[in-house]
Amino acid sequence: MGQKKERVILLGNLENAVRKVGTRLADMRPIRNIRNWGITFSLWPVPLTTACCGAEFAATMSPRFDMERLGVLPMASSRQTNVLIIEGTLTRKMAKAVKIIYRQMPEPKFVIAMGSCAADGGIFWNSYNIVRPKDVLPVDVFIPGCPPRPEAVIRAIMQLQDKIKRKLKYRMDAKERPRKRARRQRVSRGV
Amino acid sequence: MERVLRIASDTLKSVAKELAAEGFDHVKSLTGMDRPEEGLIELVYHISSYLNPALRGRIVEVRTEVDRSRPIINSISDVFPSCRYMELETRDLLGVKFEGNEEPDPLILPEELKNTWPLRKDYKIPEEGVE
Amino acid sequence: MSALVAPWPISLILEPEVFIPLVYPGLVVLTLTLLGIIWLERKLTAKVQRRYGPLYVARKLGGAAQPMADGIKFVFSEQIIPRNTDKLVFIFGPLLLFTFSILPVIGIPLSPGYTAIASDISLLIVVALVVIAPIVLLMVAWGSNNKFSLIGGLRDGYLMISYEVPIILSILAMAALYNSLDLIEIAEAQAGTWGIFLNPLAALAFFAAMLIATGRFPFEIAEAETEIVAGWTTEYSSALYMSNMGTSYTRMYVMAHLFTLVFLGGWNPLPGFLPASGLLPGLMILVKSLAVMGLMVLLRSIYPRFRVDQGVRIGWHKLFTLSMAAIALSVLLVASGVWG
Amino acid sequence: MRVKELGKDRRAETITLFIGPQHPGSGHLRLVVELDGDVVVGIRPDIGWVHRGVEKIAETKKFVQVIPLIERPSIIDSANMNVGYVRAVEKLLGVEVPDRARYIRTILCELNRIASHLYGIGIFGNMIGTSTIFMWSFGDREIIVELMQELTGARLTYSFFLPGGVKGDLPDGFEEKLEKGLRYIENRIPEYNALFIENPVTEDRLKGVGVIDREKAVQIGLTGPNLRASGVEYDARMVGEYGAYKDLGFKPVTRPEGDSFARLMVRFDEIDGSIGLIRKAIREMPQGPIMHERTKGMARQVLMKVPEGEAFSRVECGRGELTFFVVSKGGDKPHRVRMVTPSFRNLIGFETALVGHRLADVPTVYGSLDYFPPEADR
Repeated sequence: MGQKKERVILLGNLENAVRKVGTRLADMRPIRNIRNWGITFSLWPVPLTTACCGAEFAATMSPRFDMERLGVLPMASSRQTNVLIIEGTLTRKMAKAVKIIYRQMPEPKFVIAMGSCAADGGIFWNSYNIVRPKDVLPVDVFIPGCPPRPEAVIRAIMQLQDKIKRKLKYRMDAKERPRKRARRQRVSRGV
Repeated sequence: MERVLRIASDTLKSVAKELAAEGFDHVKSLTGMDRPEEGLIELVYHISSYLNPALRGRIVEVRTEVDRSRPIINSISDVFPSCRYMELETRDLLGVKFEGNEEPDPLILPEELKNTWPLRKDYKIPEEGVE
Repeated sequence: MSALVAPWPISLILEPEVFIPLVYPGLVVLTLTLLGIIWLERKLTAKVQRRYGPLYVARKLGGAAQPMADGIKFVFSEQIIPRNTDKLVFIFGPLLLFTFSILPVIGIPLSPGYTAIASDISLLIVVALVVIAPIVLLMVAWGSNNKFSLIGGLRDGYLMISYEVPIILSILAMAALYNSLDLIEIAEAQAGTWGIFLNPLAALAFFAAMLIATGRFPFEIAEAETEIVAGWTTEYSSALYMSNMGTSYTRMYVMAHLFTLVFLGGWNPLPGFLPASGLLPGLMILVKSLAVMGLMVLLRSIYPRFRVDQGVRIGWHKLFTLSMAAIALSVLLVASGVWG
Repeated sequence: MRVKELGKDRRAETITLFIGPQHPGSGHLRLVVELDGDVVVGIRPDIGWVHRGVEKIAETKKFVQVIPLIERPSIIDSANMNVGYVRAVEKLLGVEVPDRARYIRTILCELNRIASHLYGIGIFGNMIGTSTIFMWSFGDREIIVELMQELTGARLTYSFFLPGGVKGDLPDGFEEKLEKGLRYIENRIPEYNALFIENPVTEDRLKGVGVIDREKAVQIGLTGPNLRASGVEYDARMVGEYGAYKDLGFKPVTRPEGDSFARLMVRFDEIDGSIGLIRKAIREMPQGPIMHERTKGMARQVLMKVPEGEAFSRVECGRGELTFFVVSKGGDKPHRVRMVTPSFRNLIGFETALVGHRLADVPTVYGSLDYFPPEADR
């Protein structure tokens, strides 16, 4: 396989040009609105449970809270999803997996950090085996609570929808993702 | 805990076999306790029975000690397979080597913490409160 | 229609050779039906599960715009082509697959005389085109270079050999009954009694084989989520995934049409306000096919899924026997003179 | 139904599949599955994805502060985790729990067991592909969660039991609500029967899959419903070290088959059993104090110094037997807290149950063991 010449569908700069034109087009007014509307109501999370908040996340999918009302549908493979919900504590071992999963997801993608542990360690703040998600990923919305109630999860999703509607910059691929974004996150307060 | 057996670490296996012959069939818990001031790691096995109704309510506590600088002991996971993962966990967290029950990869610790033993008392983590 | 001379673009579109592949049962109605059926699937499942399902995306329509939003999301998301894949297969495979899965619609007539390919073996053409797609699917699964994809593709391959035989045998049973392989003649022959009442065994075998062929519950084996992630489509993202998803629903759409024509009387019985020729009898076909599709997607909320060995066993043990019995029943009906 | 002949020849080419940690059928666990064709010839669970060092952190907290901490590993079954730890501390303190408190503990523990079993059944349903069962059981679980919230004030993490008793008495009108909720759950069970248990596909998928026979189950030390599904009549509640089980005349449920179906049915039967226990506990509940005199009040709880000693306690959680071994050196912080959780003990069941089955049975057995990774990893 190593000897094989790589086949490229669009050659050389043509591919780059298409990407640029595509990005430009997708950011123009009517297209942008349609695009943002689509993404807003189609947030598909990755089936990744990092810790015990997954129990409340599952409850959010249950008939009483029914996340699917908002268009949230957990999907099988990370390639087909666009929201990564960190459900609780992120351990060292899991953080590596989370990084890989985040890279597998297609742009535009969003991260919700659920629970006190995902915000700043929570009850496990002095554990030897945890990392803060904000050090690993650019988090869009934090949900406080240990564990957060399902209503809080729904609120976070609505906040994320709000954020997408107002200021989503479109990127066609993940090559030059600004590191600064990690610092610009907003902490959601209160439920 | 009407029955506590304090034994030397090299007799562990024969004691386990005797207990198994008596009708005790599974290990409920394996606790490792670090005692740095004495240079020892104490291992406490809680062994009980599922099948024998007379022994159900009873738990035998088997206590043994290994040297902290050279913590090696015989595994009893061939007598009681139920303590296989407990031994591996104790190996990860306290650094006790169980001969006869060895796996190359750590069971529950990540790779980068492979040769640190968090449950030993000299492994400090931050505490709450003002210092 | 003869009194009114339509301008040429409209009359061109109304020609069966154009209308059938492009409008109905071709692309336009297919797309709309897919959007509808995905919404219906989610809504029906939600109903059984005592919740709302998609709602806020279009509140007044009960969330009917949900598949549209998902589609737009997919169009605007990044197309990932993993480094280790066979790029050519990875990109063109899904497109080829979609093409092959939509091809059989050209053989579907809308009324006597209104058909894109006037042939007296149109039934065979449709069935032959239906069974090409799984071969392309295997190719796509291989091209993804992912173990889960490969297992999914292989599962689909295994199932293919077990559902094709019952499909063809039960179709043969009906063909023997109607003494024809022409879909128009078959549909016309059901003006009195529908095929499903004449030979329920064949209908049952065909319906079950259809479930296996389209990967519906309880035979959602090739895409079994909790076992092999998304099966053969695990590595796909964005528009290509949408195409893959569309493929699986398109297969369902085509099979439902075939079922309607062979077992549910096609456009019969025609209500009085519809003309007996032209393209309008197609409405009846559409309504019936939608009902069949609705039933197929409803099964999602009722059944768990089978294992692959059980699926194959059902194909060979149960459905094969059932379809052979259906042939025997047909022969008996014809030979005894009860029918035909 | 095992395909043993195929599984023998290891020289044949095998595929190694990594299932998890991001996989719809894995949860926070990785199963390294070795496949020969479609048959599992080897499986190794790779755990530790949620290992947060509860035992170490417990050494830095006061005795009463440890309670919320040890609840976190099994958040869906926190009352039972709580009671295990509290029993150990009570043994160290040498306090006896007042009768009324014992009954309240029993009620909350059994409610939590129902919730935990419904959770497990839901996940199980999802694993074998019926999302309806997932939705139904999670929806019905909300009823129980709501009842527990009424009693304790929290949805999942109650911290309701303190050394020496319970935090509060039953609120006004709780009995009626409880009865209503229990009746609802009872009425729902036939619907589960119709859609799930008597579904022919379910039977085909579960019967004869993942069999662990009686001797093997004892040998590998399975626990909880999984053990009882193999025909072993053992339940930590039988021993009667905690709660009011001795007074209520508790009888464990067993099934002889030891396959996935039996494990599912034991859970359904235990829901029935728990409902009966709760009703009986409500009827027979005595009046009286709910907290021991020596540990009454916030100040006594927080400043509690526990005499030097060691205590071992065992309780029955939703997933099996939980043991605590608490060592105190006479201070206000525990010297060592050792918890061996039921999921950790059930972990060994994967290997026993799965080798020789097909890939599609991996989620089935996973779901039937009701394995909850955070609980195992702590």
